[in-house]
Amino acid sequence: MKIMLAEQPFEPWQLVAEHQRLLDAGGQYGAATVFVGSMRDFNLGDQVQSMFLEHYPGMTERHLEKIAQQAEQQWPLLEVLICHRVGQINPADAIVVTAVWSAHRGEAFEACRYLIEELKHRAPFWKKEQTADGPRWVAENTPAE
Amino acid sequence: MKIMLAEQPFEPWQLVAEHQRLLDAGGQYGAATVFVGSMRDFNLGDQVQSMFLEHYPGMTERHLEKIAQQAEQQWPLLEVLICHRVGQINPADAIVVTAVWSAHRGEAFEACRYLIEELKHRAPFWKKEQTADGPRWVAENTPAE
Amino acid sequence: MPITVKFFAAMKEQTGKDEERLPIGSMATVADVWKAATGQQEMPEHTLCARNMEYVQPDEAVTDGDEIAFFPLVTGGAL
Amino acid sequence: MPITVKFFAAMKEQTGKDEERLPIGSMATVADVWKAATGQQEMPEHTLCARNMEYVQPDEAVTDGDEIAFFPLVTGGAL
Repeated sequence: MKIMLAEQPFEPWQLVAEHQRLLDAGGQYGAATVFVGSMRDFNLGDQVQSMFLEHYPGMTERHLEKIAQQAEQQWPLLEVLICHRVGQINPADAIVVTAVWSAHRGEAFEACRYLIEELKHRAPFWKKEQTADGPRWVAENTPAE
Repeated sequence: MKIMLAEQPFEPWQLVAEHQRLLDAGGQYGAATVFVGSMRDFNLGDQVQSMFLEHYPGMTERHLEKIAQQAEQQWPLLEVLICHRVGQINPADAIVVTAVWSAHRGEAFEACRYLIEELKHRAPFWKKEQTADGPRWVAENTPAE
Repeated sequence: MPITVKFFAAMKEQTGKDEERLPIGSMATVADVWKAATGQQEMPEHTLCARNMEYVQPDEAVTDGDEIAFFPLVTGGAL
Repeated sequence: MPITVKFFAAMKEQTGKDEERLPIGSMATVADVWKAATGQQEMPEHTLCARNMEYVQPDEAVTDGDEIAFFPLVTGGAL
Protein backbone atom coordinates (compact mmCIF):
# COMPACT_ATOMS: atom_id res chain seq x y z
CA MET A 1 0.00 0.00 0.00
CA LYS A 2 1.21 3.47 -0.81
CA ILE A 3 -0.45 6.76 0.22
CA MET A 4 0.89 10.09 -1.01
CA LEU A 5 -0.04 13.75 -0.72
CA ALA A 6 1.42 15.90 -3.51
CA GLU A 7 2.07 19.61 -3.05
CA GLN A 8 3.13 19.96 -6.68
CA PRO A 9 1.62 18.87 -10.01
CA PHE A 10 2.24 15.22 -10.81
CA GLU A 11 1.82 13.02 -13.88
CA PRO A 12 -0.67 10.37 -12.76
CA TRP A 13 0.05 7.72 -15.42
CA GLN A 14 3.78 7.95 -14.85
CA LEU A 15 3.20 7.57 -11.11
CA VAL A 16 1.14 4.44 -11.71
CA ALA A 17 3.72 3.05 -14.16
CA GLU A 18 6.56 3.63 -11.72
CA HIS A 19 4.68 2.11 -8.85
CA GLN A 20 3.83 -0.95 -10.92
CA ARG A 21 7.49 -1.41 -11.83
CA LEU A 22 8.33 -1.60 -8.13
CA LEU A 23 5.75 -4.31 -7.50
CA ASP A 24 7.43 -7.66 -7.23
CA ALA A 25 4.29 -9.26 -8.60
CA GLY A 26 4.59 -9.45 -12.39
CA GLY A 27 2.53 -12.41 -13.59
CA GLN A 28 0.37 -12.34 -10.44
CA TYR A 29 -1.90 -9.42 -11.17
CA GLY A 30 -4.17 -9.99 -14.10
CA ALA A 31 -6.01 -6.75 -13.46
CA ALA A 32 -5.24 -3.14 -12.67
CA THR A 33 -7.94 -0.48 -12.42
CA VAL A 34 -6.99 3.16 -12.11
CA PHE A 35 -9.11 6.21 -11.57
CA VAL A 36 -7.73 9.70 -12.15
CA GLY A 37 -9.73 12.73 -11.10
CA SER A 38 -8.66 15.98 -12.75
CA MET A 39 -9.64 19.57 -12.23
CA ARG A 40 -12.40 20.76 -14.52
CA ASP A 41 -12.55 24.36 -15.68
CA PHE A 42 -16.29 24.43 -15.10
CA ASN A 43 -18.35 23.73 -11.96
CA LEU A 44 -21.88 24.57 -10.81
CA GLY A 45 -22.45 26.62 -13.96
CA ASP A 46 -19.35 28.79 -13.63
CA GLN A 47 -15.94 28.96 -15.22
CA VAL A 48 -13.36 28.07 -12.58
CA GLN A 49 -9.93 29.67 -12.90
CA SER A 50 -8.13 27.75 -10.18
CA MET A 51 -8.75 26.03 -6.91
CA PHE A 52 -7.16 25.73 -3.52
CA LEU A 53 -7.47 22.34 -1.87
CA GLU A 54 -7.11 22.65 1.89
CA HIS A 55 -6.56 19.54 4.00
CA TYR A 56 -5.91 18.51 7.58
CA PRO A 57 -2.28 17.37 7.69
CA GLY A 58 -2.00 14.14 9.64
CA MET A 59 -5.71 13.33 9.67
CA THR A 60 -5.83 13.24 5.87
CA GLU A 61 -3.04 10.70 5.53
CA ARG A 62 -4.51 8.63 8.35
CA HIS A 63 -7.91 8.48 6.68
CA LEU A 64 -6.50 7.65 3.27
CA GLU A 65 -4.61 4.77 4.87
CA LYS A 66 -7.72 3.59 6.64
CA ILE A 67 -9.73 3.63 3.41
CA ALA A 68 -7.01 1.63 1.65
CA GLN A 69 -6.87 -0.87 4.51
CA GLN A 70 -10.62 -1.35 4.41
CA ALA A 71 -10.46 -2.03 0.68
CA GLU A 72 -7.71 -4.59 1.28
CA GLN A 73 -9.85 -6.30 3.89
CA GLN A 74 -12.90 -6.39 1.65
CA TRP A 75 -11.27 -7.67 -1.56
CA PRO A 76 -8.23 -9.85 -2.34
CA LEU A 77 -5.96 -7.09 -3.62
CA LEU A 78 -2.26 -7.25 -4.43
CA GLU A 79 -1.63 -3.52 -4.14
CA VAL A 80 -3.32 -0.17 -3.55
CA LEU A 81 -1.95 3.25 -4.47
CA ILE A 82 -3.56 6.59 -3.61
CA CYS A 83 -2.05 9.96 -4.47
CA HIS A 84 -3.88 13.22 -3.74
CA ARG A 85 -2.90 16.76 -4.68
CA VAL A 86 -3.23 19.53 -2.08
CA GLY A 87 -2.80 23.30 -2.30
CA GLN A 88 -3.09 25.45 -5.41
CA ILE A 89 -4.47 23.53 -8.42
CA ASN A 90 -5.09 24.61 -12.01
CA PRO A 91 -7.62 23.29 -14.55
CA ALA A 92 -6.59 19.99 -16.16
CA ASP A 93 -4.23 19.18 -13.26
CA ALA A 94 -4.60 15.72 -11.78
CA ILE A 95 -6.14 15.94 -8.31
CA VAL A 96 -6.39 12.31 -7.26
CA VAL A 97 -5.30 8.86 -8.38
CA THR A 98 -6.66 5.63 -6.96
CA ALA A 99 -5.10 2.46 -8.33
CA VAL A 100 -5.69 -1.19 -7.50
CA TRP A 101 -3.87 -4.33 -8.64
CA SER A 102 -5.48 -7.76 -8.24
CA ALA A 103 -5.75 -11.19 -9.83
CA HIS A 104 -9.16 -10.59 -11.43
CA ARG A 105 -11.01 -7.66 -12.90
CA GLY A 106 -14.14 -7.73 -10.74
CA GLU A 107 -12.36 -6.92 -7.49
CA ALA A 108 -10.11 -4.36 -9.19
CA PHE A 109 -13.10 -2.35 -10.44
CA GLU A 110 -15.05 -2.60 -7.20
CA ALA A 111 -12.15 -1.71 -4.93
CA CYS A 112 -11.04 1.20 -7.12
CA ARG A 113 -14.55 2.63 -7.08
CA TYR A 114 -14.80 2.09 -3.33
CA LEU A 115 -11.57 4.03 -2.76
CA ILE A 116 -12.70 7.12 -4.63
CA GLU A 117 -16.20 7.14 -3.13
CA GLU A 118 -14.93 6.75 0.43
CA LEU A 119 -12.22 9.30 -0.19
CA LYS A 120 -14.71 11.88 -1.39
CA HIS A 121 -17.02 11.33 1.56
CA ARG A 122 -14.61 10.83 4.44
CA ALA A 123 -11.20 12.35 3.77
CA PRO A 124 -10.71 15.87 5.15
CA PHE A 125 -10.26 17.93 1.98
CA TRP A 126 -12.00 21.22 1.21
CA LYS A 127 -12.17 22.93 -2.15
CA LYS A 128 -12.09 26.69 -2.59
CA GLU A 129 -12.70 27.70 -6.18
CA GLN A 130 -11.54 30.91 -7.80
CA THR A 131 -14.20 32.21 -10.22
CA ALA A 132 -14.75 35.52 -12.01
CA ASP A 133 -16.98 36.50 -9.07
CA GLY A 134 -14.23 35.81 -6.55
CA PRO A 135 -13.38 32.84 -4.35
CA ARG A 136 -15.98 30.42 -3.00
CA TRP A 137 -15.91 27.32 -0.85
CA VAL A 138 -17.55 24.33 -2.49
CA ALA A 139 -20.39 23.51 -0.15
CA GLU A 140 -20.42 19.72 -0.11
CA ASN A 141 -19.25 16.79 -2.06
CA THR A 142 -20.94 16.00 -5.36
CA PRO A 143 -22.97 12.81 -5.51
CA ALA A 144 -21.59 10.03 -7.70
CA GLU A 145 -23.03 10.56 -11.15
CA MET B 1 -12.17 7.09 -30.20
CA LYS B 2 -9.03 5.07 -30.80
CA ILE B 3 -8.82 1.29 -31.36
CA MET B 4 -5.46 -0.45 -31.64
CA LEU B 5 -4.17 -3.99 -32.04
CA ALA B 6 -0.56 -4.43 -30.90
CA GLU B 7 1.67 -7.16 -32.31
CA GLN B 8 4.47 -6.21 -29.92
CA PRO B 9 4.66 -5.54 -26.15
CA PHE B 10 3.45 -2.09 -25.18
CA GLU B 11 3.59 0.02 -22.02
CA PRO B 12 -0.07 0.59 -21.15
CA TRP B 13 0.33 3.61 -18.85
CA GLN B 14 2.54 5.38 -21.34
CA LEU B 15 -0.01 4.71 -24.06
CA VAL B 16 -2.76 6.22 -21.90
CA ALA B 17 -0.58 9.22 -20.99
CA GLU B 18 0.27 9.89 -24.64
CA HIS B 19 -3.31 9.55 -25.73
CA GLN B 20 -4.45 11.94 -23.02
CA ARG B 21 -1.87 14.51 -24.14
CA LEU B 22 -3.41 14.46 -27.63
CA LEU B 23 -6.91 15.12 -26.25
CA ASP B 24 -7.84 18.73 -26.79
CA ALA B 25 -9.99 18.54 -23.69
CA GLY B 26 -7.89 19.53 -20.67
CA GLY B 27 -10.23 20.99 -18.07
CA GLN B 28 -13.23 19.19 -19.53
CA TYR B 29 -12.69 15.68 -18.25
CA GLY B 30 -12.93 15.41 -14.51
CA ALA B 31 -12.62 11.65 -14.65
CA ALA B 32 -10.54 8.99 -16.34
CA THR B 33 -10.92 5.30 -15.60
CA VAL B 34 -8.45 2.82 -17.03
CA PHE B 35 -8.41 -0.94 -16.89
CA VAL B 36 -5.27 -2.90 -17.77
CA GLY B 37 -5.42 -6.66 -18.12
CA SER B 38 -2.06 -8.39 -17.90
CA MET B 39 -0.97 -11.96 -18.47
CA ARG B 40 -0.88 -14.05 -15.33
CA ASP B 41 1.63 -16.86 -14.93
CA PHE B 42 -1.05 -19.09 -13.44
CA ASN B 43 -4.42 -20.22 -14.82
CA LEU B 44 -6.82 -23.08 -14.05
CA GLY B 45 -4.38 -24.48 -11.50
CA ASP B 46 -1.35 -24.59 -13.80
CA GLN B 47 1.77 -22.54 -14.33
CA VAL B 48 1.55 -20.88 -17.73
CA GLN B 49 4.81 -20.19 -19.56
CA SER B 50 3.46 -18.12 -22.42
CA MET B 51 0.35 -17.67 -24.49
CA PHE B 52 -0.59 -17.16 -28.09
CA LEU B 53 -3.54 -14.88 -28.69
CA GLU B 54 -5.13 -15.60 -32.05
CA HIS B 55 -7.63 -13.17 -33.53
CA TYR B 56 -9.69 -12.62 -36.67
CA PRO B 57 -8.05 -9.69 -38.47
CA GLY B 58 -10.70 -7.27 -39.67
CA MET B 59 -13.52 -8.67 -37.59
CA THR B 60 -11.65 -7.99 -34.36
CA GLU B 61 -11.11 -4.30 -35.12
CA ARG B 62 -14.68 -3.96 -36.31
CA HIS B 63 -16.06 -5.42 -33.08
CA LEU B 64 -13.81 -3.34 -30.84
CA GLU B 65 -15.04 -0.24 -32.67
CA LYS B 66 -18.63 -1.34 -32.27
CA ILE B 67 -18.18 -1.89 -28.54
CA ALA B 68 -16.61 1.56 -28.15
CA GLN B 69 -19.44 3.15 -30.15
CA GLN B 70 -22.04 1.46 -27.99
CA ALA B 71 -20.35 2.80 -24.85
CA GLU B 72 -20.32 6.28 -26.36
CA GLN B 73 -24.03 6.02 -27.07
CA GLN B 74 -24.82 4.79 -23.58
CA TRP B 75 -22.81 7.31 -21.54
CA PRO B 76 -21.67 10.91 -22.11
CA LEU B 77 -18.00 10.16 -22.77
CA LEU B 78 -15.31 12.51 -24.01
CA GLU B 79 -12.98 9.78 -25.28
CA VAL B 80 -12.50 6.01 -25.46
CA LEU B 81 -9.23 4.15 -26.04
CA ILE B 82 -8.87 0.40 -26.51
CA CYS B 83 -5.57 -1.34 -27.20
CA HIS B 84 -5.31 -5.14 -27.41
CA ARG B 85 -2.22 -7.31 -27.81
CA VAL B 86 -2.28 -10.20 -30.25
CA GLY B 87 0.21 -12.98 -30.98
CA GLN B 88 2.86 -14.33 -28.63
CA ILE B 89 2.51 -12.98 -25.07
CA ASN B 90 4.61 -13.57 -21.96
CA PRO B 91 3.61 -13.44 -18.28
CA ALA B 92 3.29 -9.88 -16.91
CA ASP B 93 2.83 -8.45 -20.41
CA ALA B 94 -0.13 -6.12 -20.81
CA ILE B 95 -2.84 -7.77 -22.92
CA VAL B 96 -5.56 -5.16 -23.00
CA VAL B 97 -6.19 -1.55 -22.03
CA THR B 98 -9.62 0.06 -21.90
CA ALA B 99 -9.65 3.75 -21.04
CA VAL B 100 -12.50 6.24 -20.74
CA TRP B 101 -12.47 10.00 -20.20
CA SER B 102 -15.62 11.82 -19.07
CA ALA B 103 -16.86 14.73 -16.99
CA HIS B 104 -17.87 12.64 -13.98
CA ARG B 105 -16.63 9.50 -12.29
CA GLY B 106 -19.83 7.42 -12.43
CA GLU B 107 -19.96 7.17 -16.19
CA ALA B 108 -16.19 6.66 -16.42
CA PHE B 109 -16.33 3.59 -14.18
CA GLU B 110 -19.43 2.13 -15.78
CA ALA B 111 -18.28 2.60 -19.35
CA CYS B 112 -14.79 1.24 -18.65
CA ARG B 113 -16.26 -1.87 -17.08
CA TYR B 114 -18.70 -2.25 -19.96
CA LEU B 115 -15.87 -2.12 -22.49
CA ILE B 116 -13.87 -4.91 -20.91
CA GLU B 117 -16.90 -7.15 -20.30
CA GLU B 118 -18.19 -6.77 -23.86
CA LEU B 119 -14.72 -7.22 -25.25
CA LYS B 120 -14.24 -10.49 -23.41
CA HIS B 121 -17.59 -11.84 -24.51
CA ARG B 122 -17.86 -10.62 -28.08
CA ALA B 123 -14.48 -9.86 -29.62
CA PRO B 124 -12.93 -12.70 -31.64
CA PHE B 125 -9.82 -13.55 -29.61
CA TRP B 126 -8.70 -17.05 -28.64
CA LYS B 127 -6.07 -17.92 -26.07
CA LYS B 128 -3.69 -20.84 -26.43
CA GLU B 129 -1.63 -21.35 -23.30
CA GLN B 130 1.77 -23.01 -23.15
CA THR B 131 2.06 -25.08 -19.96
CA ALA B 132 4.52 -27.75 -18.78
CA ASP B 133 2.07 -30.33 -20.21
CA GLY B 134 2.11 -28.69 -23.62
CA PRO B 135 -0.17 -26.23 -25.38
CA ARG B 136 -3.90 -25.95 -24.67
CA TRP B 137 -6.70 -23.79 -25.95
CA VAL B 138 -8.56 -21.99 -23.19
CA ALA B 139 -12.08 -23.30 -23.48
CA GLU B 140 -14.21 -20.26 -22.84
CA ASN B 141 -14.10 -16.87 -21.31
CA THR B 142 -13.90 -16.54 -17.56
CA PRO B 143 -16.89 -15.03 -15.82
CA ALA B 144 -16.37 -11.64 -14.21
CA GLU B 145 -15.15 -12.29 -10.70
CA MET C 1 -16.88 -14.77 -57.10
CA PRO C 2 -16.09 -17.69 -54.81
CA ILE C 3 -16.94 -17.87 -51.13
CA THR C 4 -13.99 -17.42 -48.74
CA VAL C 5 -14.08 -19.78 -45.76
CA LYS C 6 -11.94 -19.23 -42.65
CA PHE C 7 -11.34 -21.34 -39.56
CA PHE C 8 -9.82 -20.06 -36.33
CA ALA C 9 -8.23 -21.40 -33.17
CA ALA C 10 -9.12 -24.98 -32.13
CA MET C 11 -11.44 -25.24 -35.15
CA LYS C 12 -8.52 -24.67 -37.47
CA GLU C 13 -6.66 -27.56 -35.84
CA GLN C 14 -9.69 -29.85 -35.74
CA THR C 15 -10.56 -29.37 -39.40
CA GLY C 16 -6.97 -29.12 -40.57
CA LYS C 17 -8.05 -26.09 -42.58
CA ASP C 18 -7.13 -22.43 -42.38
CA GLU C 19 -8.68 -20.60 -45.31
CA GLU C 20 -10.07 -21.69 -48.62
CA ARG C 21 -12.20 -20.54 -51.51
CA LEU C 22 -15.19 -22.47 -52.77
CA PRO C 23 -17.52 -21.85 -55.69
CA ILE C 24 -20.98 -21.19 -54.28
CA GLY C 25 -22.53 -24.05 -56.30
CA SER C 26 -25.67 -25.20 -54.52
CA MET C 27 -24.72 -23.77 -51.09
CA ALA C 28 -27.59 -21.73 -49.65
CA THR C 29 -26.68 -21.23 -45.97
CA VAL C 30 -23.67 -20.89 -43.68
CA ALA C 31 -24.27 -24.49 -42.56
CA ASP C 32 -23.96 -25.60 -46.19
CA VAL C 33 -20.60 -23.82 -46.39
CA TRP C 34 -19.40 -25.73 -43.34
CA LYS C 35 -20.39 -29.05 -44.89
CA ALA C 36 -18.81 -28.27 -48.23
CA ALA C 37 -15.57 -27.02 -46.67
CA THR C 38 -15.17 -29.89 -44.21
CA GLY C 39 -16.37 -32.74 -46.42
CA GLN C 40 -19.82 -33.16 -44.85
CA GLN C 41 -18.63 -33.23 -41.21
CA GLU C 42 -21.18 -32.26 -38.54
CA MET C 43 -20.63 -28.80 -37.14
CA PRO C 44 -19.46 -29.18 -33.51
CA GLU C 45 -21.72 -27.80 -30.79
CA HIS C 46 -20.96 -24.19 -29.81
CA THR C 47 -19.37 -23.38 -33.16
CA LEU C 48 -19.65 -19.66 -33.80
CA CYS C 49 -20.28 -18.50 -37.34
CA ALA C 50 -19.59 -15.14 -38.95
CA ARG C 51 -20.70 -13.86 -42.34
CA ASN C 52 -18.73 -10.89 -43.60
CA MET C 53 -17.35 -10.40 -40.08
CA GLU C 54 -20.72 -10.29 -38.32
CA TYR C 55 -21.95 -13.06 -36.02
CA VAL C 56 -24.76 -15.08 -37.68
CA GLN C 57 -26.66 -18.30 -37.13
CA PRO C 58 -25.88 -21.39 -39.27
CA ASP C 59 -29.14 -20.95 -41.20
CA GLU C 60 -28.07 -17.50 -42.45
CA ALA C 61 -28.21 -17.27 -46.26
CA VAL C 62 -24.96 -16.86 -48.18
CA THR C 63 -24.30 -15.10 -51.47
CA ASP C 64 -21.44 -15.02 -53.92
CA GLY C 65 -18.31 -13.32 -52.61
CA ASP C 66 -19.17 -13.76 -48.93
CA GLU C 67 -16.49 -14.33 -46.29
CA ILE C 68 -17.70 -17.06 -43.93
CA ALA C 69 -15.79 -17.90 -40.74
CA PHE C 70 -16.08 -20.66 -38.15
CA PHE C 71 -14.57 -20.55 -34.69
CA PRO C 72 -15.00 -21.68 -31.08
CA LEU C 73 -16.26 -19.49 -28.24
CA VAL C 74 -14.10 -16.45 -27.82
CA THR C 75 -11.79 -16.29 -24.81
CA GLY C 76 -11.02 -12.61 -24.59
CA GLY C 77 -8.00 -10.94 -23.19
CA ALA C 78 -6.55 -11.04 -19.74
CA LEU C 79 -7.59 -11.68 -16.21
CA MET D 1 -0.88 19.85 28.70
CA PRO D 2 -3.24 22.25 26.91
CA ILE D 3 -5.82 21.28 24.36
CA THR D 4 -4.95 22.13 20.75
CA VAL D 5 -7.90 23.48 18.76
CA LYS D 6 -7.87 23.67 14.95
CA PHE D 7 -10.29 25.18 12.46
CA PHE D 8 -10.34 24.39 8.75
CA ALA D 9 -11.73 25.83 5.52
CA ALA D 10 -14.84 28.03 5.78
CA MET D 11 -14.88 27.49 9.56
CA LYS D 12 -11.47 29.08 9.84
CA GLU D 13 -12.76 32.16 8.02
CA GLN D 14 -16.02 32.29 9.97
CA THR D 15 -14.36 32.08 13.38
CA GLY D 16 -11.31 34.08 12.38
CA LYS D 17 -9.26 31.39 14.06
CA ASP D 18 -6.74 28.92 12.77
CA GLU D 19 -5.14 27.09 15.67
CA GLU D 20 -4.89 27.78 19.34
CA ARG D 21 -4.06 26.15 22.65
CA LEU D 22 -6.40 26.26 25.62
CA PRO D 23 -6.01 24.96 29.16
CA ILE D 24 -8.59 22.24 29.67
CA GLY D 25 -10.08 24.03 32.69
CA SER D 26 -13.69 22.89 33.09
CA MET D 27 -14.11 21.67 29.49
CA ALA D 28 -15.57 18.17 29.45
CA THR D 29 -16.66 17.64 25.83
CA VAL D 30 -15.76 18.63 22.30
CA ALA D 31 -18.74 21.03 22.34
CA ASP D 32 -17.24 22.74 25.38
CA VAL D 33 -13.99 23.20 23.46
CA TRP D 34 -15.91 24.88 20.61
CA LYS D 35 -17.57 27.29 23.04
CA ALA D 36 -14.35 28.14 24.85
CA ALA D 37 -12.42 28.67 21.62
CA THR D 38 -15.07 30.77 19.89
CA GLY D 39 -16.24 32.81 22.86
CA GLN D 40 -19.51 30.94 23.49
CA GLN D 41 -20.72 31.00 19.85
CA GLU D 42 -23.23 28.33 18.81
CA MET D 43 -21.69 25.56 16.72
CA PRO D 44 -23.09 25.88 13.15
CA GLU D 45 -25.20 23.02 11.86
CA HIS D 46 -23.23 20.34 9.97
CA THR D 47 -19.98 21.18 11.74
CA LEU D 48 -17.74 18.13 11.75
CA CYS D 49 -15.62 17.46 14.81
CA ALA D 50 -12.44 15.42 15.16
CA ARG D 51 -10.65 14.36 18.33
CA ASN D 52 -7.07 13.29 17.79
CA MET D 53 -7.78 13.04 14.06
CA GLU D 54 -10.82 10.76 14.35
CA TYR D 55 -14.35 11.90 13.61
CA VAL D 56 -16.39 12.25 16.82
CA GLN D 57 -19.70 13.70 17.97
CA PRO D 58 -19.80 17.02 19.86
CA ASP D 59 -20.62 15.19 23.11
CA GLU D 60 -17.34 13.22 22.97
CA ALA D 61 -15.30 13.61 26.15
CA VAL D 62 -11.95 15.41 25.96
CA THR D 63 -8.81 14.95 28.00
CA ASP D 64 -5.63 16.92 28.51
CA GLY D 65 -3.38 17.06 25.47
CA ASP D 66 -6.13 16.29 22.94
CA GLU D 67 -6.13 17.79 19.47
CA ILE D 68 -9.68 18.92 18.65
CA ALA D 69 -10.62 20.11 15.15
CA PHE D 70 -13.71 21.73 13.66
CA PHE D 71 -14.51 21.86 9.96
CA PRO D 72 -17.34 21.89 7.40
CA LEU D 73 -18.44 18.92 5.30
CA VAL D 74 -15.57 17.57 3.26
CA THR D 75 -15.60 18.21 -0.47
CA GLY D 76 -13.19 15.60 -1.73
CA GLY D 77 -11.04 15.66 -4.78
CA ALA D 78 -12.01 15.94 -8.40
CA LEU D 79 -14.92 15.33 -10.64
